[in-house]
Amino acid sequence: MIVKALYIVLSVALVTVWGLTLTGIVRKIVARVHGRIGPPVWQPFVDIIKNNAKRTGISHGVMFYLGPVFRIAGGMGTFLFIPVLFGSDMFSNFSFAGDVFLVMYFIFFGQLGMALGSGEGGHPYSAIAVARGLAQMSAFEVPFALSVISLAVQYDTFSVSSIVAAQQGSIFSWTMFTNPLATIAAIIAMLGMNMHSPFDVVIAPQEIPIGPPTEYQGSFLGMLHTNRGIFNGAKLILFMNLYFGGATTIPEMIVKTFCIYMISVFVGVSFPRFRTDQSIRFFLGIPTLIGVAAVILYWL
Amino acid sequence: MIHAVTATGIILILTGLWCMLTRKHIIRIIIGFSIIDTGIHIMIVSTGYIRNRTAPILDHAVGLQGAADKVVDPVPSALVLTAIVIGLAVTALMLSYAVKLYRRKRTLDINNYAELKW
Amino acid sequence: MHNKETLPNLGLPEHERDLFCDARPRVSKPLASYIEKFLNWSRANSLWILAYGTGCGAIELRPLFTARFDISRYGMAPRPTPRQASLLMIGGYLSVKTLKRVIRSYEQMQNPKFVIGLGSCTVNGGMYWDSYNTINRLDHYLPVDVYITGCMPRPEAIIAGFEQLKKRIKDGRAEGANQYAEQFDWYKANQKKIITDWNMPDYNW
Amino acid sequence: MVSPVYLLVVTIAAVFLVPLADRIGRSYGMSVFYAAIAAAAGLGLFWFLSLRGGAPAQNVFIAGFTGPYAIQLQLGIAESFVIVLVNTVFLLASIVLGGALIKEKAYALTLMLLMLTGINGLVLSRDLFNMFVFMELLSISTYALVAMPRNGQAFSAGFKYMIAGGLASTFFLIGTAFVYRTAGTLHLDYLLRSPELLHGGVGFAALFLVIAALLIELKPFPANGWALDVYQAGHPGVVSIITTAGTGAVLFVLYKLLPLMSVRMLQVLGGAGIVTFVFSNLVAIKQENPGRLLGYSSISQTGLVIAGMVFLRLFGIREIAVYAAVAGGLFLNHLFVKGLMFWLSERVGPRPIREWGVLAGKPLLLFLFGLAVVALSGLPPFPGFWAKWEFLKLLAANGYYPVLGFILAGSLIEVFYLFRWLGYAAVKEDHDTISPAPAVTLPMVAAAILLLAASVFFSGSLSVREPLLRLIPAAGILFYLLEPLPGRVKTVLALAASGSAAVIVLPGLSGLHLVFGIMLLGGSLVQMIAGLGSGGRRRGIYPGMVMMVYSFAGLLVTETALGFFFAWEMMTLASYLLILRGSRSARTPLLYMIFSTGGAFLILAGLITALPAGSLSSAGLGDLVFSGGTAFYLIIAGFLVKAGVVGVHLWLPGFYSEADHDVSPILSSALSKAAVAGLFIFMSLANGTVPGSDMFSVILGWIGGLTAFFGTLMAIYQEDAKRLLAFSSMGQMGYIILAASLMSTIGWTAAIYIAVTHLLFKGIMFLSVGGVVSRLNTTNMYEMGGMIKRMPLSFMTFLIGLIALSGVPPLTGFGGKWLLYSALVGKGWYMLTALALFSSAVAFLYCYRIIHSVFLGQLKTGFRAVKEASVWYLIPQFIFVMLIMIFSMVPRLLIEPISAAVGKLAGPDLLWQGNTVSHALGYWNGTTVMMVTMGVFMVPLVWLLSRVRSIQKVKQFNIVYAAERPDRPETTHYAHNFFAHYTKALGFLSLPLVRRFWEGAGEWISSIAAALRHLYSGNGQTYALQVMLYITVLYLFMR
Repeated sequence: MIVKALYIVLSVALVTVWGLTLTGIVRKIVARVHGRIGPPVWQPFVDIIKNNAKRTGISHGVMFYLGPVFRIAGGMGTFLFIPVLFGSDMFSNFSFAGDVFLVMYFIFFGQLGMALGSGEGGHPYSAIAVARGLAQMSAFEVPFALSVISLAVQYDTFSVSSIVAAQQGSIFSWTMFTNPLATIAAIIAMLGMNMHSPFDVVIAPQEIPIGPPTEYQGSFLGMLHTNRGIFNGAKLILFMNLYFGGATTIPEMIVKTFCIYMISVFVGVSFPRFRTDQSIRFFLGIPTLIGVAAVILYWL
Repeated sequence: MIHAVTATGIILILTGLWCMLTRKHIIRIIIGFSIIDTGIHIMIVSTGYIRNRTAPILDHAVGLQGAADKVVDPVPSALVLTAIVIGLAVTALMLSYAVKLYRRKRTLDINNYAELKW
Repeated sequence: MHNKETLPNLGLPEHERDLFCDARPRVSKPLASYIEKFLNWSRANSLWILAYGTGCGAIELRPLFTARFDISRYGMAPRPTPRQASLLMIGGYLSVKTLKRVIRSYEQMQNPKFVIGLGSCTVNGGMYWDSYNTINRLDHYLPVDVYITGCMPRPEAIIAGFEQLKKRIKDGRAEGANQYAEQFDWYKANQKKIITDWNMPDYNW
Repeated sequence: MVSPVYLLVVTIAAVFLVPLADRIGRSYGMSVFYAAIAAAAGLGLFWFLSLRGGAPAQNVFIAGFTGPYAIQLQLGIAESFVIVLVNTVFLLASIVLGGALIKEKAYALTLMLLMLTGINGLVLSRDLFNMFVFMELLSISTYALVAMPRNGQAFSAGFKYMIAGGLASTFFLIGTAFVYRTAGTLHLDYLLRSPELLHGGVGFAALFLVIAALLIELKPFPANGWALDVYQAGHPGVVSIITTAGTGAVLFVLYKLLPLMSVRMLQVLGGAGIVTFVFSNLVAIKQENPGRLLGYSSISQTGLVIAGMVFLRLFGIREIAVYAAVAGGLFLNHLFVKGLMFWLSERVGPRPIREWGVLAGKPLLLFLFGLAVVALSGLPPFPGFWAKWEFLKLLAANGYYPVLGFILAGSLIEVFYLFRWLGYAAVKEDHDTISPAPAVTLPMVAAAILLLAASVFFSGSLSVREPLLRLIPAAGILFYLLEPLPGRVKTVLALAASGSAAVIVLPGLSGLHLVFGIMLLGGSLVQMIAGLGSGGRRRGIYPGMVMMVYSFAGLLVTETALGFFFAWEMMTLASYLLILRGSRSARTPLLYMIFSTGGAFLILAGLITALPAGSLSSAGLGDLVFSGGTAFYLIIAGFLVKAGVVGVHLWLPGFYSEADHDVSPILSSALSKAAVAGLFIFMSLANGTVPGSDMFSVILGWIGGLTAFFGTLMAIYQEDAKRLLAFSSMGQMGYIILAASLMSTIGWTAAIYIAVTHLLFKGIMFLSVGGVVSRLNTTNMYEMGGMIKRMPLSFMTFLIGLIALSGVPPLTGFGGKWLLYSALVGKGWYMLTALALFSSAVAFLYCYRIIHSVFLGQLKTGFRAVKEASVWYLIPQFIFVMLIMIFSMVPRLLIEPISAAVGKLAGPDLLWQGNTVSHALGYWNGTTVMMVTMGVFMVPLVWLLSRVRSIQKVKQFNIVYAAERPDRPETTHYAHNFFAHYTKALGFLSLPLVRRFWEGAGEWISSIAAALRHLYSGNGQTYALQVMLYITVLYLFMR
């Protein structure tokens, strides 16, 4: 029991550090693409410390107060139901508590809490951003769901660990190669999930300042930034497990998640922003068809 | 002879019907109805007629003995008597309706009494 | 304690007073010195800017984010909401109208918060000093940490100003927020002298 | 026993006595008049009782001859039955007419008495010519009485009536003459002994003319325009006699002649009855005048009675009891109801039906009117219901399915216009009043009581075994009588009544029945507590409410098909009453009634088709035969209509949202489960016996999936909080149906699991929103906002409900989703899985929309002082919240009993390992998930709490607003047209195509009706022509 608790702390610490570092790295890379020097890699950590070091704060009410708590609980929870390393007892987390559907739905836990918290803030932009985010989410959920269904058909299981187990052996037994259509659909969905350009209308800073967290500051914001590390890490690990053969060692995990994240970053720096209705139609178009094709292919 | 009477009855009925269905004047419609009535009466009487027999009235000419062999079937005659009475009542009622209608609108054209419809 | 005191919010009509918080700003004492030193380091290296760019000085802020000057290497970044920003940049002259917005934005930032006045106009009104509508001296209304003079100051000068500010922060001298809270009544009186149609609460939380 | 002759003697003697007595004084004349009618009714009752007691039938020969030459009167059980009914209604109608008669001369009284003599004579006499005489007596007195209002309309109507009636008597007389000519006798008994006498050419023509004349007297469609004018123009009292007693007598004559008719004749006659029934109802749709509308309805009912007895004869049935059950039941129903309604129209006066809102302020009259409408529509517990069931059952047993279909279609139209009328009366408040008139009200009450007594009688004779079923209407009436009590007292009484029903019923149930019993009864019971939160009288809620709860109990307890259908119809009726009480418009209750009745008719058709051959009324549900398939599909289709699947969901949003705020939760959470219960009961009954069930599964699955999707999609566009929740219920019903269609262990477990959790969270959400709405008096979400500040407890419960609804772990909702997806993928329905996933993602949109618009965001200026919702609204919510938390902590407590109740079906079972539930594909440990969630929630919370001292609580306008201050809360709250971008992207999916379709269908039917009624040109001559043509066509068909 205590050992497990220790493992969990270790595991969460790992993903937090790696997630935030990854953000730092990406910022650096983006800066270099722009021809800038960019912030130091550890900048996300400094930001978090700075935010928590604010001496005052404001709160609009209980739900506003709890919003970031929900958010980070959602991030940590999502992470804790995903096995991080294949075959590692230390990093298996609580993956025995549920399968891929649990993870898919737990993702919503934090988003819902955040949406509620920012809603109590009373700022119209928060609500507008949430409306955009939810609409976009409902759309990219379709190709992702189809892709997961295709995997369930392919591997005959919903269990993330079993899906990882089935991809062991050679690089060619990764889902990426055995079920490329599902992988493509999921990756496109991931672009939406990560809210990078072209799907960043939710937090469009010039239009609806920063979106849902408009009213958040200080420790609240610090918590949200911490979560960004955890949650990003969790999502990347999930994708790694489902499509890229999982990982058996921490370096392997780091390399793979980095590569996966880079897809999102590349697309992000290359494309301008979609309007909400455009992204809805986009996700329900070609990506959905790819997802359907992936399901049908394994169905037949 | 019987057939002729029956035929007369039927012709009267048809005439009456034609009159009822084509004339617009209420009084004529009532007359048409009367004609039908008469036709029916004639027809009914004809159905009870037996050749060479007399009317089913038990008077001196017939006598009580063997009356059944001398008179025509009495039932239709009885029916006709009743029917005539009823026909009279109906005709009278119709005419009084006609009077009432005329007093209201000063017209007896049936087309003018179609305010209730659909 | 004067923290518990409430502000009268006389500028608001009766029925609107309940819509705004009426607490006074508070002085938040720094923590023990070694912790505060570390925290001040983080504050200095993560300056998030709320740029108030209605003056002509704003034009000189844009280059800061470009490859040539790139202030992101100092951990600085623009922030669209005052709630999350720690540095308010006043981009030039202020009129009666814009002063009101600046005050509101400043008060909505959280302690510790810093103000940089950009250009001569914030110092003494600059070339508009005798206009009926211009504010001549910013630090009568807000506690200014650093003035960057010039008309306009070049981006290099602005970066120098940032360095100055960081130094002040690290030295623990950038306590403008506490100063504002301590001398709140003085600042408020000055502000209200200029802004006659005061329709905000006395302190915009 | 008194000789039947006295029946005629009494009235004829009175004909002479009345003018004499009238000379002495008006009141003496009236006294003699009423005494004679009462004596006639009394005689009828006396005979009926003694004949039922086993006395032999009476035959009386007048004028000293024996048959066939004498005038013979026969009084058997059938005659006495008709006599007692007809005379009673005549008596009641004369009381209604009292006010009008007292102003007339004594002739009017004698005319009335002559009319009664004619009626009684028609019933009693056994030979054709006497029938003619009595018919003429009846007709002539009627012709004269029609003119009683003494206005132009009455005169012209009377004249048209005379033309048509004269033609009818003409044909009757000709026919009689030819019968005599061919058969040599007019006596029925002799004719019946050798019916072949009439089978030759002339004989046939003779019989045809007699029957055609009778049919014309019964006003068949379309040769009945004259009758409608009479109904519209005559005094309602007189008209009520024509349509009840007069028609009854003629119908009885037809009944006496039935054995003479050939099969062909019977078929055509039955067809004519059905045509009359369907088309008269159809034409009635466009009618605004109450008298004429009642006329159409009377005519249609007459057509149904004709069809009833003719088809019975056609099926070779000879037992009088069956005729009494079918034709007698239909006729009795028609008799009292139509009497009641005509008298009521006298009471309301010359107002078009749209202005019948004057009744809304008169509980007794409204009750009587409601009773009449319900009885006339063939709903239980009235005789019409039992009679229709028997009739339709016989039709099905003999393979007359098209006839069955026509009758159901006609009945549906009937339900439409009757309930539309009831809606006008109940919902539209009118400031006019109507003066009290006990002379009219008392006969109506008497008719209602007699109708109810007859209902008891009929329900008993049809052997409903379960005594509980009888309690359903009884409870409704009891609570109607308790209406004057204060609302809270009634709530407590209703809770006690429903609670005792639950206590009695639940222990006797097992398996699925028990699960649904707990859901329906327990769910309603808990939510009824909210009723204590509203003050005032709360008129009209509790009769419906208690009846509904008892119907739930009845549905689950009953073991017979009839009992099930009875309880189902009672449930429909009860819920209709509830929505009628709460709704703002007449449209919603009407839509609900139409669709519910349509669904119920599908179930009815299915049930009677599935009845085993030669079964009794008490055929058990277990005896039903589903091997044909059709019956099963019909029943399922019926339940789907009731569940509100996409395509037939038109009634749903209004129904779930417009009732009172403490009633809507019950309708939406509990009542909706009744359809699910029905679905499951019949699917388990038929499991494995229905051919082609794979295809059926797939179709049902897609229906469910699309319902889930479209329900959810429409929910996100709603501006009205309760409508949003209503559409959300539609979506959830879609999931349930989808899961049920899987026909596997996990699928059914999922379906019932979702049903249970939906009951819980939708109860919470509706109650919470109900509490808010009851404080704010608006349901528009954009007018709300910031309620979390004023109603924190309501917000808390709502939030729990919302998390459970959205399916986010760790609350119960996730279990439902997990089971559903597991079952779907296990079955190989991948596209449906994706559709369900998409729907549940879209569900987040409306979830957020409602909680934000109502509880979060800006508090509006006008609502700054509202209080937390009533504690009585909160108690049931907290009970449900506790259940949700328990089931979330230990899902096993919920899943295991459900899967035990579901039993073994196709597909893999669920396996348990501690708190981990698993199947072939996946696994889930709800308890661990809950623990982990709480753990990860606590850590950041503790950190934030440590910083709480530095945080200033601010007010709603302390927001970043582009450096400005917000102007007003109304302009700052983002709530209206929340998902504009979704409309832009996917708006084409939510075009109101279904509504357009149904409105188009309605428009078409209405146009047909409008076109058809132009047949009734108003010209007496045209009517005569129609009569002639009708007879000609009838002849061509019968030949």
